[in-house]
Amino acid sequence: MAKEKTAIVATGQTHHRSSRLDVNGIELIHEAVTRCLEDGELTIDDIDAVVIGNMDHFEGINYVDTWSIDGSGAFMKPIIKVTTGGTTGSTVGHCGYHLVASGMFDKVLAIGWEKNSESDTTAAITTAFDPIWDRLVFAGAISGLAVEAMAYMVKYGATEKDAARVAVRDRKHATNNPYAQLRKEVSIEDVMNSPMLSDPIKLLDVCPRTDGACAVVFASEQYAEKICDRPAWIHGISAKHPYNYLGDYDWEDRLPSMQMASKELYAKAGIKEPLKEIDVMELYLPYSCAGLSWIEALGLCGPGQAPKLLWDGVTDMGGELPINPSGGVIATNCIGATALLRISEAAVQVMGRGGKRQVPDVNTALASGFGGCFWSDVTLLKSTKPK
Amino acid sequence: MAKEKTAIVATGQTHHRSSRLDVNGIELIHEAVTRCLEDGELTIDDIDAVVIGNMDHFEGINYVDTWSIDGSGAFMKPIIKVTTGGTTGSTVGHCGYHLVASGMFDKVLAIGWEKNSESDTTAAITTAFDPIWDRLVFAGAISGLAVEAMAYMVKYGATEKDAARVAVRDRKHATNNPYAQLRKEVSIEDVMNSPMLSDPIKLLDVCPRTDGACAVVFASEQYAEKICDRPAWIHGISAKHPYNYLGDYDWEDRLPSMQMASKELYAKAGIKEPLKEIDVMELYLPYSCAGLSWIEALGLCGPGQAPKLLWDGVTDMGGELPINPSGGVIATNCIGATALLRISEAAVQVMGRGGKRQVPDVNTALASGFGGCFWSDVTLLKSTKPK
Amino acid sequence: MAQKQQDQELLQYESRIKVPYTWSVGEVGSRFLMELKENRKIWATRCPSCDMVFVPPKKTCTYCFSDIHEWVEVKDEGVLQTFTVVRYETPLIPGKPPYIIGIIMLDGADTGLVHLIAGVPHDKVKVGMRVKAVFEEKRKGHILDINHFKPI
Amino acid sequence: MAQKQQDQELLQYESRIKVPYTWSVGEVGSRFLMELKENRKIWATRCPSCDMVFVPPKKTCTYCFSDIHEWVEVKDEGVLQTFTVVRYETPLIPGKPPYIIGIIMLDGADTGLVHLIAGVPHDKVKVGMRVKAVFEEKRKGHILDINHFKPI
Ligand SMILES: [Zn+2]
Ligand SMILES: [Zn+2]
Repeated sequence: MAKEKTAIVATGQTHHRSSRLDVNGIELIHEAVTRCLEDGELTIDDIDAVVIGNMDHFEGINYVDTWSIDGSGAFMKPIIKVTTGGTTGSTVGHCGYHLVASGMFDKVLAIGWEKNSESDTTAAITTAFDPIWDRLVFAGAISGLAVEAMAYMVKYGATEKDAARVAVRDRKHATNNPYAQLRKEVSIEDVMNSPMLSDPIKLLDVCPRTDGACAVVFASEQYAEKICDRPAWIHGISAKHPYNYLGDYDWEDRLPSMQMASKELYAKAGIKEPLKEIDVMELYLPYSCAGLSWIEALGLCGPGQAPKLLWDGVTDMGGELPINPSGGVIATNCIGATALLRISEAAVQVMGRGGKRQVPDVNTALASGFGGCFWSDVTLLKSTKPK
Repeated sequence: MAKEKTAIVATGQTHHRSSRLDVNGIELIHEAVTRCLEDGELTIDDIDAVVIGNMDHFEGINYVDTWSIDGSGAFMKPIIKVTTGGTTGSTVGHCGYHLVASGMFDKVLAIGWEKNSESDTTAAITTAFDPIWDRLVFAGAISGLAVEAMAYMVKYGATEKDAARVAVRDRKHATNNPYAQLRKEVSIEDVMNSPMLSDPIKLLDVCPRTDGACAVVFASEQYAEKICDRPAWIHGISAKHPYNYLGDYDWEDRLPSMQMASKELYAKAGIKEPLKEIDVMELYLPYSCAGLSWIEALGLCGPGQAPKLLWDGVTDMGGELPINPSGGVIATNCIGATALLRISEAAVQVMGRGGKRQVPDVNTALASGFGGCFWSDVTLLKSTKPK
Repeated sequence: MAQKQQDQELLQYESRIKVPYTWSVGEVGSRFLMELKENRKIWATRCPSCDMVFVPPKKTCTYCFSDIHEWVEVKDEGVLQTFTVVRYETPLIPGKPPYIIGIIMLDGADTGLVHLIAGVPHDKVKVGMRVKAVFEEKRKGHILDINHFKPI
Repeated sequence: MAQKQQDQELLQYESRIKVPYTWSVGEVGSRFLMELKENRKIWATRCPSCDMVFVPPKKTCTYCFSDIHEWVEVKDEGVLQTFTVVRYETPLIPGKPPYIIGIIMLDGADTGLVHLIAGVPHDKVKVGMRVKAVFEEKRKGHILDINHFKPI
């Protein structure tokens, strides 16, 4: 399916905040787009097509693609809107990639955004459950995540403290990221003492609500190196959305969709030992316990071994495989942008443009997206061109 | 952009009704998909990828792509959901076309559907207007269309009776279509005597609300003729969505987006005299007056000359260029399916599978989509393979 | 709610999605609305590249993607480009039908404004007639601080 | 609502989108809900090809796209696969927090059922415990005709 070698050549993002009253959604998008074009020394005339995404019911806007053209610059350009819930940002990224890799366009602008301050996120998320069966009982995202954490902890004996270690890492990393919303270190005790929301998830275990946007330019081989001296080449993507109802999920296993997606991705990219071969990961971890079971799903260690990896500092800045140098989702969660930010931040690491959050010598980076009913999307980026 | 020659090789639709309480949305979709697969003597295993669309706020379902897999058969297949308002069905069709024409997939199932009985369409449509500026004043689709009809009638001296002639034609044609929702002939007097909704639009001038679905299979050259003995080859598409706010529209002209789209399409396909060269049209005419000004935009006649064309019977069955043999949108309007039905019905005409609604000897057919803020999509299909 | 089909009840599940929203108007839109409120004036922005005057104001030009910084006042009167008399009822609109919706091109503007037309019998409204804004006495920074436009 | 930024008021427009919905349950789902209502029984459908037993019932198999016609009764008790004690408040859920949400694999079913767990102190709920449906006295053909599941 991928005919053209494709790379990310420019990225841009807003300074993320809980509420940006000074701009409407269109103007927020414009900030990320402008920064992205500046990063690539491009103008809007260089862009052949645009893909945009958010969770449109969060803002109650139903024609986001056309509604946002003053922000995206897409007036009379080909534009497509995609929305897949939490995975929206990775779907946007994968769509942008496909639009170039298929040979349709040479330079595609991919935009993810959310203005979470504009609605009650819990009310809006609840409408994503099936109205007859699941919506009456489940409300919002947290309880759906909590049941997964509970199943993992019971099966593998992981503790709330182990999970807290993930929150401590991500929140510490966020202090290096000038764009992050929450930039305050917390201790294990702080996390443990924060209010319980839905057992075993506490307030400091979970992501905030954010106003923010992210933009990325994908370019074909013909243009990539002209625009960027060290492009982040896409070496593979995989998207697995195997569930629909919570009742269909396999509680005995650790994020099967991520196991399927990463296995497929590693096979495509020839990766045998992800912990050794990948230099940095930007993972969509909406709550701390995901930072345990999901990295097992990614094959970084065996079942139940993630807590040790965490406590050993393997995933910290300076460790063997730093995870979320940006601070991740627990620090910033403008939902439709969140998974695109993972791809964007992975690209920033490959390009070497990470500033204080840069991991040294990144050649290979992995980004993930998460959403809906335990779905996973993954993207692998490298500094070298695919064969 | 189009590398692979692409054809429609199978179509299917539900029997459309105002309310289908015996099925939920997923099961409704399943009916159209099953009929489409049967039409092409295909199984779901033959399908490489799926594109689906509806106006998701009409049903309050936010993950239509995954939610509907039991209906679409897309479990673990590549699937994308697209939504662009009234044009959703043509966007679905164009997306399905691009997925084959780009070389990404060989056989793509495109699905449009709506269960309009599940919500208050006017309330839901209103949320498609910008919340700060337009939503407070405009409500629903009818008043937005009425202002366009008013401007055309005033400028060109067309009358409500001229418009009624369009409704009479489409409602008569619908009696030939076993799938149509409204299959009852009406007279000019019936239309003129029906209640005024929003000057100059009366009840019998406008489309109903419908529960229904439509499915189409697009196939590459390698497969098309194996699946279908007379495939409907796509010779060109064009989508023009130039407006966003009603205030930006050019009331002095007749549907500029359709003028732009058809001009581009005719240039691609080498069509000089559309009235002579095209054998049948399936047009998204949501209200009768559109059947006047929009066929002028399509270049069938000069400004203000459409009423004469209508009264002369040129667009009736048996006329030089029959429009809407299916009965069109005024007879059936399952919104997310509506514009895909136009493409599907155009394909049916090219394939010669129209039964009582078949126009003899169709080699060239045009389908249109309409939506949002006076947007137009067009698709040209022929019985001959593109060069 | 249930409907019988042969011997099978067909259920419908009735509900109502209620989601509260607080849309950010943003700096540019807020300035426009505050001018309505405080000064009964209608301000627009003008694109430095293509000279388009936008009402409501835009921060970026739709047509050339230029940043817009210049504000210009437009008149509170203009030409009625088109209209309709809405005669159907919907719970979403302030006021009972029949009422008139119009598109007004204000003097000095390049984009039309969607608003209500009143103070005139329904059969006297004409495309091309001049209309003028009628402001609310109590204004709150809202597009409906203009109650309607009336013919002049 | 307004917030001051330097000398500029920043407005927000507050509203609420209320759209009424009537979702069709369909023949298959209606039969399931009517069995809850009339007979306090939980029925499922079984795929003829892959033998999966679906609760709630499906008309088509997710996994192999087969049409499903066979109905089988499953037990009103089963195993609690996982759960959480919800402690945050939201207007959308019946009942005040804290309350327990669980996923129950009913005996005879192959898919879990999302439902409420009650009749047990919060610190006594355990993954793997057996639970049984407690039906409402007045039932209306609704998933909440089962009030909750209680440990047995
Ligand atoms: Zn300009
Ligand atoms: Zn099966």
